[in-house]
Amino acid sequence: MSFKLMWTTHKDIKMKKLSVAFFAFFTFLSFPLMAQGASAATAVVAPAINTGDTAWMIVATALVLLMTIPGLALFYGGLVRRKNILNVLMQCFIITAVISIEWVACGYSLAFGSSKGVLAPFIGGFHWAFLHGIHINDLSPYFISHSQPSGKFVNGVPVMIGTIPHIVFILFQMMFAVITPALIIGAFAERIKFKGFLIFSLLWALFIYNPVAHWVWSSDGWLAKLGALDFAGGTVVHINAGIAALVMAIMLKKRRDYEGHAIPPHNIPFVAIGAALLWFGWFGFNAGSGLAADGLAASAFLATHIATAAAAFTWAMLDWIIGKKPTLVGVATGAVAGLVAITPAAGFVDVVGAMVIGVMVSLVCFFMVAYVKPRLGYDDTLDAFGVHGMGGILGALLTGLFATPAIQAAYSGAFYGNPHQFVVQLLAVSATIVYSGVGTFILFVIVNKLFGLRATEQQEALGLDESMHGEAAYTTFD
Amino acid sequence: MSFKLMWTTHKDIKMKKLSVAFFAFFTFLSFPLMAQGASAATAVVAPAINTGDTAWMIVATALVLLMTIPGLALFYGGLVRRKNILNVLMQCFIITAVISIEWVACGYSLAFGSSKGVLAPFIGGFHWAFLHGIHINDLSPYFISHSQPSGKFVNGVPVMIGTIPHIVFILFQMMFAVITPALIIGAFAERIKFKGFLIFSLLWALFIYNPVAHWVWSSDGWLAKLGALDFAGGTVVHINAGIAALVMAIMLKKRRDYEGHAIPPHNIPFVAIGAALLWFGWFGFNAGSGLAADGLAASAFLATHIATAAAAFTWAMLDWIIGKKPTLVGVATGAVAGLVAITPAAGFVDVVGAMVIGVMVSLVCFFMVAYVKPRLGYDDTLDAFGVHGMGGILGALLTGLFATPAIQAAYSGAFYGNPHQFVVQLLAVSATIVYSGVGTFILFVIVNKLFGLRATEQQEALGLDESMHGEAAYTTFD
Amino acid sequence: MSFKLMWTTHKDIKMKKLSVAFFAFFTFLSFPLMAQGASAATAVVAPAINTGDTAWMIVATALVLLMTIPGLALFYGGLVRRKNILNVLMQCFIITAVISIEWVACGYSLAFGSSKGVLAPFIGGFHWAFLHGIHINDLSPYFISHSQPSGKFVNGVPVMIGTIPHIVFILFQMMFAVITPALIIGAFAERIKFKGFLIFSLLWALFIYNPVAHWVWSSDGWLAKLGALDFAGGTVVHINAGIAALVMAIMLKKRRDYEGHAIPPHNIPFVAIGAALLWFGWFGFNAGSGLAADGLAASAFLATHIATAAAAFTWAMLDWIIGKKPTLVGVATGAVAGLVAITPAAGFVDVVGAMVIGVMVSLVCFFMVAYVKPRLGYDDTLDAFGVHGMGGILGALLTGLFATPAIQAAYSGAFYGNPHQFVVQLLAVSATIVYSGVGTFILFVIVNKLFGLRATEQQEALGLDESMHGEAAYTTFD
Amino acid sequence: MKKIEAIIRKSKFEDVKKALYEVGIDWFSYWDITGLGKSTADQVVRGQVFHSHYIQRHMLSIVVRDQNVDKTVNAIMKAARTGEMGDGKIFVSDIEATYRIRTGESGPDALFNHEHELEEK
Amino acid sequence: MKKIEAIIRKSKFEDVKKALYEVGIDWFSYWDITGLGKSTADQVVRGQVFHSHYIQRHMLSIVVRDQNVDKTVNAIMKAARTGEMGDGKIFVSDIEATYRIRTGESGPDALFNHEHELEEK
Amino acid sequence: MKKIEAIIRKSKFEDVKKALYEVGIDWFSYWDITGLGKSTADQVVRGQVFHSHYIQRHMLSIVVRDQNVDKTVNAIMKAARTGEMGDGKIFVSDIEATYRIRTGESGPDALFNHEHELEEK
Ligand SMILES: Nc1ncnc2c1ncn2[C@@H]1O[C@H](COP(=O)(O)OP(=O)(O)O)[C@@H](O)[C@H]1O
Ligand SMILES: Nc1ncnc2c1ncn2[C@@H]1O[C@H](COP(=O)(O)OP(=O)(O)O)[C@@H](O)[C@H]1O
Ligand SMILES: Nc1ncnc2c1ncn2[C@@H]1O[C@H](COP(=O)(O)OP(=O)(O)O)[C@@H](O)[C@H]1O
Repeated sequence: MSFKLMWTTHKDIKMKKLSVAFFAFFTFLSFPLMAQGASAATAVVAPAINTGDTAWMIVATALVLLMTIPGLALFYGGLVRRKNILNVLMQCFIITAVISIEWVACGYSLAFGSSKGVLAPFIGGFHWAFLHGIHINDLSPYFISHSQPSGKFVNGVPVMIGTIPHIVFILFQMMFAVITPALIIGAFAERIKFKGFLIFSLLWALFIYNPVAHWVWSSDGWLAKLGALDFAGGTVVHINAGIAALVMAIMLKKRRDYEGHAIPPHNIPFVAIGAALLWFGWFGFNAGSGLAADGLAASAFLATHIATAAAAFTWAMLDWIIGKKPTLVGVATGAVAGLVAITPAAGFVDVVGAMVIGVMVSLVCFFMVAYVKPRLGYDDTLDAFGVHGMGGILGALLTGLFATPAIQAAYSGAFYGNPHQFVVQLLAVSATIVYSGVGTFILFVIVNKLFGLRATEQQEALGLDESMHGEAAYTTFD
Repeated sequence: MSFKLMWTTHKDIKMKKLSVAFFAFFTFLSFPLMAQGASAATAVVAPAINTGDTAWMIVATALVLLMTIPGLALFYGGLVRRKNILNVLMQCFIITAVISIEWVACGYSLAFGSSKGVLAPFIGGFHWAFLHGIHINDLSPYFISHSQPSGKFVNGVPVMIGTIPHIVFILFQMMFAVITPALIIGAFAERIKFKGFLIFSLLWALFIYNPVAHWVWSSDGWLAKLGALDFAGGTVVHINAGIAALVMAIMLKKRRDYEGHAIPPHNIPFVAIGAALLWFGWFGFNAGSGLAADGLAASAFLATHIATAAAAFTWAMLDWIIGKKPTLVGVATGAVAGLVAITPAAGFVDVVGAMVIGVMVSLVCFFMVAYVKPRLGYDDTLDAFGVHGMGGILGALLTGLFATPAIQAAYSGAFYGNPHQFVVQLLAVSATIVYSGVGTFILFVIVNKLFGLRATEQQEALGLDESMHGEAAYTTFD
Repeated sequence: MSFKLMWTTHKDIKMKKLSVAFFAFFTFLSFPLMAQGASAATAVVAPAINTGDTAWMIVATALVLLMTIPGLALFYGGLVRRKNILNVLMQCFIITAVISIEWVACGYSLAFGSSKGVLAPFIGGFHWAFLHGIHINDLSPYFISHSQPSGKFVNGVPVMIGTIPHIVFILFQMMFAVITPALIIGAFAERIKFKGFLIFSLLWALFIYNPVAHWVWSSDGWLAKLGALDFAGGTVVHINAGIAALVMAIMLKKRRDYEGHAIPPHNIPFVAIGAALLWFGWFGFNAGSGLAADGLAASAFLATHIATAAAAFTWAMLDWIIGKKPTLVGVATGAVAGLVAITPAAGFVDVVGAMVIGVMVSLVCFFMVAYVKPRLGYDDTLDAFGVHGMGGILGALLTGLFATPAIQAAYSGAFYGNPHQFVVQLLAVSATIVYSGVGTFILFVIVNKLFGLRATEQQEALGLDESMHGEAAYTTFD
Repeated sequence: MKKIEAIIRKSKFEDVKKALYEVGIDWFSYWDITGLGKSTADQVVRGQVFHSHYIQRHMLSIVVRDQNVDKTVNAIMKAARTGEMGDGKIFVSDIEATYRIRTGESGPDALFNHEHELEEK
Repeated sequence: MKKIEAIIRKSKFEDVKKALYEVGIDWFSYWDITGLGKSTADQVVRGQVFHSHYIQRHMLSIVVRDQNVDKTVNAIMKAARTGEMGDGKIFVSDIEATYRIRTGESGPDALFNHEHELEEK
Repeated sequence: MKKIEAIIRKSKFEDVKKALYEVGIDWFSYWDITGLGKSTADQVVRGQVFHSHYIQRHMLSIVVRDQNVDKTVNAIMKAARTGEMGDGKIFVSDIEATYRIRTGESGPDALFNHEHELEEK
């Protein structure tokens, strides 16, 4: 789904779109319901910030940051060995710093801005570089369920605009751009050089994340135009990062002491704290993706929570039946898998759809992680591909089945009479897999050549904390 | 207090109540003050979501989840021994998963739905099972301080409705249903079988939590009709869980190596993180219980914070005077006791009332935990009864004394000229104690018979992490 | 900047100010833009709570609490040795409890209330002691960007009032009063007596924090009247605490085993969690300081995040170049330094200004901590002065350079044609340094005389956890 | 005097403790060690079974007078046994001198409290 | 029987482990220790270089039959060496008796698995 | 060569460290152990006093040449003493061989740095 609701539903109305403003008959009609008692239809009022929507979106933005640091950082950090936890935490922190700057420098403009000519469906331009021309009281040109007339008209049709400040939208999206490369860390943990990692991540954000975000979420994006649904980033975030993870895991080769055996997590309470903070923060991620504090946010929250609960429970049962005992690492992994899978679907499915997605993702990911990975023998340290990649793919496809018009009237999946949607989803998934896979491969080769990516045997044995950062996570004295 | 404000204040007005919609003269009058500049009184407007209230309630809901995982999980997990922490964390996670599903499946309907005939005051029906018939844009039929005309009239009287989506109310209440059985974990930590625990918790939620929630918070509930005040769950959550904890502690018998001696917490920083997150999340719990972002929420926030501060400080002083040194575990325990005691009172008392409640609860709980428990000799591992049970009882009774009309005009306690309220509180407390006590006892016997609840000597000595989950919290290598 | 926007911008309009209500032509004009579609200008409406602003400010308040516990507590606690972590956590908790009570007892009244005569610019009175006379539905007399006519007129000019409950403003400011003395802990960690610490902190809050807050943020304050800009507490919080930290570090003398060598942090993952929670919570601190959910909040959020990212990255580079390897402690320290420096500037600078401030603060603080401190030889255990003091001073001064009218039209710095602002900032900084320095010195002498502040050699060697609290953070058995 | 070092399962620690108290061993020290060997213990992480070479054990260290060696060894042996692989080992070595720091006493006397010993008799 | 105690760098642990397996040492125990000395290791905290007297090391403890002492010592020595200060030490002392808890076997027999030993031959 | 193992209070660690440096002990190793005995230490949790049998101690391990045993023992004894129950114990045992991993040196030579020793003289 594009963040611009309109054109996907009114593809038939041929009209020249402004790059980031929208014609909105339909939204217009639902406006009185949304605006808080405003008598909007009768008088011309200047478009105004909706403080409720803004309050929620500011918080949602902060929540998505919390997902990366310390959420994901602890989830991953607890799973590695004691000698490597700081390296993982450090990677999460430095990505947060660097990608945030990249985002205001050019990332936002490339992903959500517009360009001219043949490039338009594939990448934005640089007009918003360093947020040039974006003012403090500008309203967000992007919106989903809640908008207002901007006061401008095109061909006599009122142009709609969002209800939150443009800056809030930029910040909210920034946190997505931050967490995506952070997810890949799981694949190469315990064996990557820090310098190479840093350069790789920055290039990946620039050349892989920004275009894919443009395809799916910009009004000009080609996948958006095709009608691909991705409520909160199943394709852009999870498949994208998951496939990159797989490529990195294979290219970097196994850890030297991997020998086909997993290594037990060094601090499972940290894994649990991380998973809980991911769960908590994900409400910002998913329920925030409607860009408003309304029924759609509530529905996305519900779908997110129920899918996660179902996935966590299912994984525990699989552990119990197949692995003999239900494990905390299993429940935490299941919860994360559930969160991943419901991400593209959160704003489209009802509670039953969410439950089914939750159960299915744990079945699939458990199978991937417990059976497929060991057979294939690649070393995806913390199952970034197994959980995020597979979970994202599954979620994106199931969105094409379970999307119900009861949630957003304009969107239906195959089970609600629109099999075409499933085909579109399949196409979006495939395009992302190919682009992310090939792009990551190329970046790997270049960065590996120029800077080196694989830690030396000595560095790996000593632990990356000591060898890359000169620090030890825990002292044993005093 | 019922979440439906009206009928308790207008008991004299005989009118047929719709199960979940309300006549609201009084609210109607205060409406212009609440609605954000809406000219509601003059024109007929469709009832609309208030985005500000919704924004706050979405966040509050997430905050209450955070209380259970990782808040309570860490608070309890840090207090047990190293060999049992994962078991405690696991119990919190699996309860979150299972009770969330139970809640949409039938729990919400049983607790907040309505049934017919003699059962109506005691339990709801199944009409909302799997949230049947609840639509994405439905407004919450429950409200406290902030409502609006629904557009419907009964006998010429406008029916009022809440300002947030119904789904948000369901989610907010779900998190209460999750944390309540999680609180009981403190009583039987370090010695329960995981399977029995899981089945017990589910049955307890179904047969104990749901009815008591219905009694106190549903518009049909018999305690609500009596006028029992419970702003955020002193009775429903804390007394209910606290009494169940006592019964479980006694029935399960002592840990085999308990021998009358407490066991020092294995990770006090985790206890502190847990306590801090409980404090933080409790603002959602208490200030969210007014279901709006208004003065009542602010007042409940203030009362909550001040009672907690007073209780934490008081416990530190008791530790200092009686135990020789002020301890961090003591301050954390005091803070939690303060949070518990202010829960039923948060929306009814002023800052002085809150302070007194905070001081008193630490005096009472310290006495319970330090003197009574050792004398009586039951093994309430983490003082779930001593803190939550006793704190809840004290808070519920003090609400009957300190409730002041300065906060909500309709409610006064004995110190403000309404001694009747204290009697009602006493009745509500007693009813909950009896029901929870007897019900928990019966569930214990059944589950113990069918599935077994007590861990074996070998399992207990080895630690439940290893014996129940096959995991070790911390590795000592690498 | 005073929280009362008006008089600083309209100093020329001679009018008798009510102590805490405001004339607001300018705000009045912008009102339709703010009020959510309300047709405010035409009809006389009672001033109403804006639920969106209130929702955001309730959350922001909770976020600022989270900064102290567990944010700062973990950040500091992870940096000390294993034998002292509980002491640090305990200090943070007890300060939270005690200062919260002090704040409702008299602190708020002293800081934000008004007094008569010559004292008026320096300290408030006791009229709001125990929140006397403040009602649940009162609106905040303080506001920044978002206000409404209060319905009262003075000389025919409408008096403006805020859009959130007064209680929310009190609570929000309470959390600032709590964290400020908590910051000082970093300077004397590992060697202070608990009793002396507690008394010192309370006196410091009373006699140092309250007046300085009054100077800068009260409408009567002399620095506010001079036009000093401090958006979220660079002067009041960070310089104030930082200078007190320096004085305490010098007066308390070095730790006995300091010998010019730093001591490695005992739990760096805790440092990282703490830093991440500070980052997260600081959005409440800074973006909340506009007291509304609007474009200014968004802009402050953006400036905060970008400055922090730039500072974290810069510190990592300095570590890499000068210290050979980029460290996690360095990145965390840089992030905190960035957060400190942007605090006074957050609501005045654009994204480029924020970036420059972030880079500069890491350069300055790194230099302080790595070169100046070892040379001078005082033992500021956790660099409370080096990071908060220096960062605060730098931020306050740079605000005088980088404040741009593009953010708030009324405020410009030297780089935008208003060199006078820099002089004012210099004055505010100097005044705070002198007052805090001298005041802290006097308090130190008194408390040290009467109660003793320095731990004995035996207590220090044993660790303060054991000697002050009788607890050990982690058990090594079971 | 002899030093008895025993490597035991964590799960048998409580039993061993009791057994030692019963034969009159008042004090002993222990710490966590990791045993590493070619044999493995199974562990399941995320459904994937893996064989860990690392096994967590307790190391007990007790210094006793010569006449107490046998009963101490026997007590441990009996209490720590499960009969399955991995029960651990006991090593006995010689201690040439012992000092009690508190009093400066040396030799076997440093190993027990006179008062205590007498009481027990 | 002899007890071989070796203090080694953490970074050489994997190498030592491999070396021990190669010379047929099936089992050993280790734990974390802190070495403390006048010499120092540099550490950087917040840009400030400081010299730590505390160094983290692994203590390995292996009890072997007399005939295996030399090859074990040699194996460790070779694998743990970097040539720089701080490589650590190996100490050999006498063990008077050894018991296998599982079976109650005592003496050198307690130290190896017969089945295993035979296989290897 | 002798191995000196001392079990001391954590609170006396700094004093012992200083005392050892003073008598010329350059290097030693230590780790955390738990002492477990019939005697107890009081601890207060949530106002409830309980008696813990578990006591946290440091184990110091120092291998010295024979001529240094006495001064080392004396240094520890003096520095670690508080005079109250629980001051700990010192055990001395024989070490048959010592190797310095860095150089492969063996025997008493492995225990000190020649350069260093000379300097001190
Ligand atoms: N020769 C040895 N030296 C040091 N530690 C040993 C030795 N043999 C066994 N251990 C320790 O004892 C533990 C259990 O011994 P194990 O040999 O598994 O018992 P079993 O003889 O019943 O198989 C191992 O984990 C290891 O730590
Ligand atoms: N005499 C000793 N007794 C106990 N431990 C020692 C002794 N000498 C060295 N160690 C331990 O060995 C570790 C490394 O030994 P070191 O002397 O640094 O090697 P090198 O001889 O190569 O300089 C030290 O950290 C310390 O823990
Ligand atoms: N025989 C022993 N073997 C091993 N450790 C011992 C022995 N006796 C004492 N310890 C250790 O020494 C510590 C303190 O010794 P303790 O006997 O309490 O000193 P004191 O003789 O002054 O009472 C104990 O915690 C225990 O760990």
